[in-house]
Amino acid sequence: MIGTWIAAILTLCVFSFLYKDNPFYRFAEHLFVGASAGYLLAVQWESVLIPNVWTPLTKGHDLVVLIPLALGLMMLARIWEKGAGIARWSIAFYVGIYSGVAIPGYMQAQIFAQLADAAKPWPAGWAAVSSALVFIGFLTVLAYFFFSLPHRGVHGAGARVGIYFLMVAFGASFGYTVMARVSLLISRVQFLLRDWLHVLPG
Amino acid sequence: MLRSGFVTPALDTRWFDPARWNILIGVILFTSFLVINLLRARGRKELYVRPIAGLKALDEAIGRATEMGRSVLYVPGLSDMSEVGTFAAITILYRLAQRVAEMGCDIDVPCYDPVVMTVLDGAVREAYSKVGKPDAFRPGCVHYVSAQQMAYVAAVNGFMLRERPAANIYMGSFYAESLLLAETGAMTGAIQIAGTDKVTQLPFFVCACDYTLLGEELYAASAYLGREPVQLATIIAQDWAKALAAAAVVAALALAALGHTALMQWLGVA
Amino acid sequence: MTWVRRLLAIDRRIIFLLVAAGVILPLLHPLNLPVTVTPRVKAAYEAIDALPAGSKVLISMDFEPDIMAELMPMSVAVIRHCFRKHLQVIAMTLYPAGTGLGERAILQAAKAEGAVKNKDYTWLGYKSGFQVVMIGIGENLRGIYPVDFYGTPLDNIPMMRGVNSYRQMAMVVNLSGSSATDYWIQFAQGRYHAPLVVGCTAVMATDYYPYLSSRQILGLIGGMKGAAEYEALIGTIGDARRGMDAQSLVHLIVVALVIVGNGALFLSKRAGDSGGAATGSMTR
Amino acid sequence: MRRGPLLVTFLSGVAVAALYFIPHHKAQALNSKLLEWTLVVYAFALILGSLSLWGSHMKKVQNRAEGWGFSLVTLSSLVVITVLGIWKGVGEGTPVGIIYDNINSPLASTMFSLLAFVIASAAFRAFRARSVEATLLLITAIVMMVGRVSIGPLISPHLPGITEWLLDVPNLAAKRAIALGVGLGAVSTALKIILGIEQSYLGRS
Repeated sequence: MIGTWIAAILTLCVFSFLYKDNPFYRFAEHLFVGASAGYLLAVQWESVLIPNVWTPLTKGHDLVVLIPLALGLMMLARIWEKGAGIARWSIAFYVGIYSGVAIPGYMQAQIFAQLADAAKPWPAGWAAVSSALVFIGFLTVLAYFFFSLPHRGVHGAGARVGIYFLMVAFGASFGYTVMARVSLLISRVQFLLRDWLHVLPG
Repeated sequence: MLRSGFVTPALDTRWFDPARWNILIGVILFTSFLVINLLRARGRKELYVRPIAGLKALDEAIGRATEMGRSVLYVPGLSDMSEVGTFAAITILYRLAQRVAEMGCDIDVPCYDPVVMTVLDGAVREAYSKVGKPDAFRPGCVHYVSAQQMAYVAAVNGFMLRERPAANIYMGSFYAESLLLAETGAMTGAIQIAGTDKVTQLPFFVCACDYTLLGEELYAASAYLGREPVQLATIIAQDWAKALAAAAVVAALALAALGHTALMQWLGVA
Repeated sequence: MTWVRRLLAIDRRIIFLLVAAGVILPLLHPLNLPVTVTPRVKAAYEAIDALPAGSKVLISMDFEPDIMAELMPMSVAVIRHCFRKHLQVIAMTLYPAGTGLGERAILQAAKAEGAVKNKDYTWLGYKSGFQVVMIGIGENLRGIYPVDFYGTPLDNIPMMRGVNSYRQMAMVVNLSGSSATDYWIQFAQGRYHAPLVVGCTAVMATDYYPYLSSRQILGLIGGMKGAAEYEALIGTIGDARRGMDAQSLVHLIVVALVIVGNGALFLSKRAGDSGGAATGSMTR
Repeated sequence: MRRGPLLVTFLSGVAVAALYFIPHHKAQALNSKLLEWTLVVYAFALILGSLSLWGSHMKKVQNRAEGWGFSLVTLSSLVVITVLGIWKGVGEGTPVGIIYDNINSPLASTMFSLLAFVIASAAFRAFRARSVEATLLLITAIVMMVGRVSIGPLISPHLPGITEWLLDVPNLAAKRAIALGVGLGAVSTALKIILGIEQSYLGRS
């Protein structure tokens, strides 16, 4: 019960932000920053530092773990002014790994998967009109994104049509999203009315 | 009909996955485009790239902040290094911070990811010393806020309403919180410029911000701001790749219409 | 024309009050409007419905409390459907904050369908690492999850015997509100070719249409409306369907506001006022 | 002082990119091992971040800067939950688990629910027929909003079909072109970093 009261009061503190910035919102904000930072530290301790570093080192005597441990400590060295030079090595490793993951990853999921789908044969009949429109939209929006060509002449016209496709796409996405946002508010109101004030059925 | 299961040898000992030929060729092609354009850029002073409204507005925004004696807020996105949009946010801030240092106005960079915080702190220090003002750098202007999405947004929204920065700049990977940040910023009357590679968030930035960099424009931004021919060369390489991609789709469709579906298969195997 | 100019710049707080009323009133007095099932949700339902009894289904509930509104009723509906089909659910999450939610969804579904822990479902809980976990499950599940959430080694769980990668799973269902879905497509489906059904927030759904048309995913449940449709498909009245009435009202309020705004703009233009200088991106 | 780290970025980047193409089980084991190492580096970076958070709020308290009372709230909740979480764990039923369900979780979902309010005010402000593009955006959004709720089919049976078409055709076309551009931009950025053309991430101490 106390938990529900605490949650309900914090919920109202956050809603007060809609009226204007006030001490209640400011309290909820600072509590949230501290609590989430603490929670994430504890989660990292329990799900990374212990299973991936402490246990293999002490129980498994797995010396390979010293490498990530060293990289981690080098990152931590940044606390001291002169430590930044040392931390640069683990940043270089971290950035290198994820750049390496990104190149084939984006090439497959963002580029080739989309190209393969764009190159699919068009179905017969009326659906072909839609496929043709998708094809035209695809090329004209691409035309808009060319950097080394000015938006003039045929290319300019193509880019203009591309902007229209973009606007329709954004309008569709925006309109489609209203529902998702409203559902978040619905569940908060359900919490206040059902779990806290008990005025809702079920 | 759902396939009952997929048989791969218990321990795979192949040194190359033939199904990934097209990805490998794609990477090799793109790298060659990049290298060719880098060599072409060596001698040339100026390379033409079309103007992007949002990037011109960045200078206005910093100028306005300096006149009003208020700070610039830079939000580097809510993701870690596994999203390349975060790399773009880093490279953009490095060049933006040089302008801020020249103009002498203040900048605040609340960070979501702790690794990004350490990187950005170093990048902003580098920017300040590059324009010859290392002591103007305010330690703590780049600071970690929270790696929890909504705790981060709560803190940044509170900051916007209290400190009232003159310009809010959102660059990088954003998720559902984009509109909450941008609409709060709009309430304070700040000039707002956003850029994200996350397609789902573009509609909200377009509606709530004054200028928005769409998808790929985020990646082009750092080259635009730096104006170095070497950087602009990578954008031209991207244009070449886009032209090739469009041509490949047109060719695959044309060939498929004539009955040869080889190119289409080749694109699809992954 | 002062009332027109005042209309153009309504105080935000009046709009906020209208939205609040639009949500609270229908919850207190439900309207029970009909739910139409769309093809993508039906495809997801049929992909799961076609699985023979006893098949293993990996369900990854990668969402945190801030988006549980859409994904919690969706998770409960999908898991109840699996239990009804006597499928064995292996559940996990890639988010630390999703641990409590995932467990609550399973317990709620298990109570409703009479499913038993370790026989009908296994709750693996949270493991950090995103791609690392997905690749790990493809190579060696026990390397990532040596024990389940409650500390029981997988080998002691009857339904987990012999299950050590996607190869022993008939279906992967990813319910997520973030880029986790992209990685599930890239790794579980792309690299290990596991059949994949996706449930996500309404805002993300539009971006996964290309993956549905390229058959990278077999079905797509989008947002609370998708959850309401799934509830209708398995014949239950959950939070999703109760919420749909409030959705209809708020959507109409927003549409009315937009129409009023444009009406005022039209009148003020006719009265010669420029309606504010157009600066910046396309909508200004 | 930069040559070494640049080499590390190059080697680790090329290694992981190459491992994508090598299905050999030893290669894949190395690949997941490298990714696992980044988890450890992230954990230490989080410690560093939390110390910087602690430092900035502690300074505010010591100088009695404006709003230092609120900083005390952040400092105390940070310490209490970190210590309790490490000592007793964070799962369901642990003290931190209970705190999470009654503080972090409601705060997060309530912050999120604010989006329902701001999406209405943003729609009211942005959907103005000022130009051709803005009008297209406005009309599509209204059709989509009306078409997707239970009222939609009552207004016209074709409306849900139209909303589906809007998502299947113009939205798909534009999103596909943007995704392709983002893919190329991302690969280009990653390549620039691995090849050392872009070095801003190494910064200066």
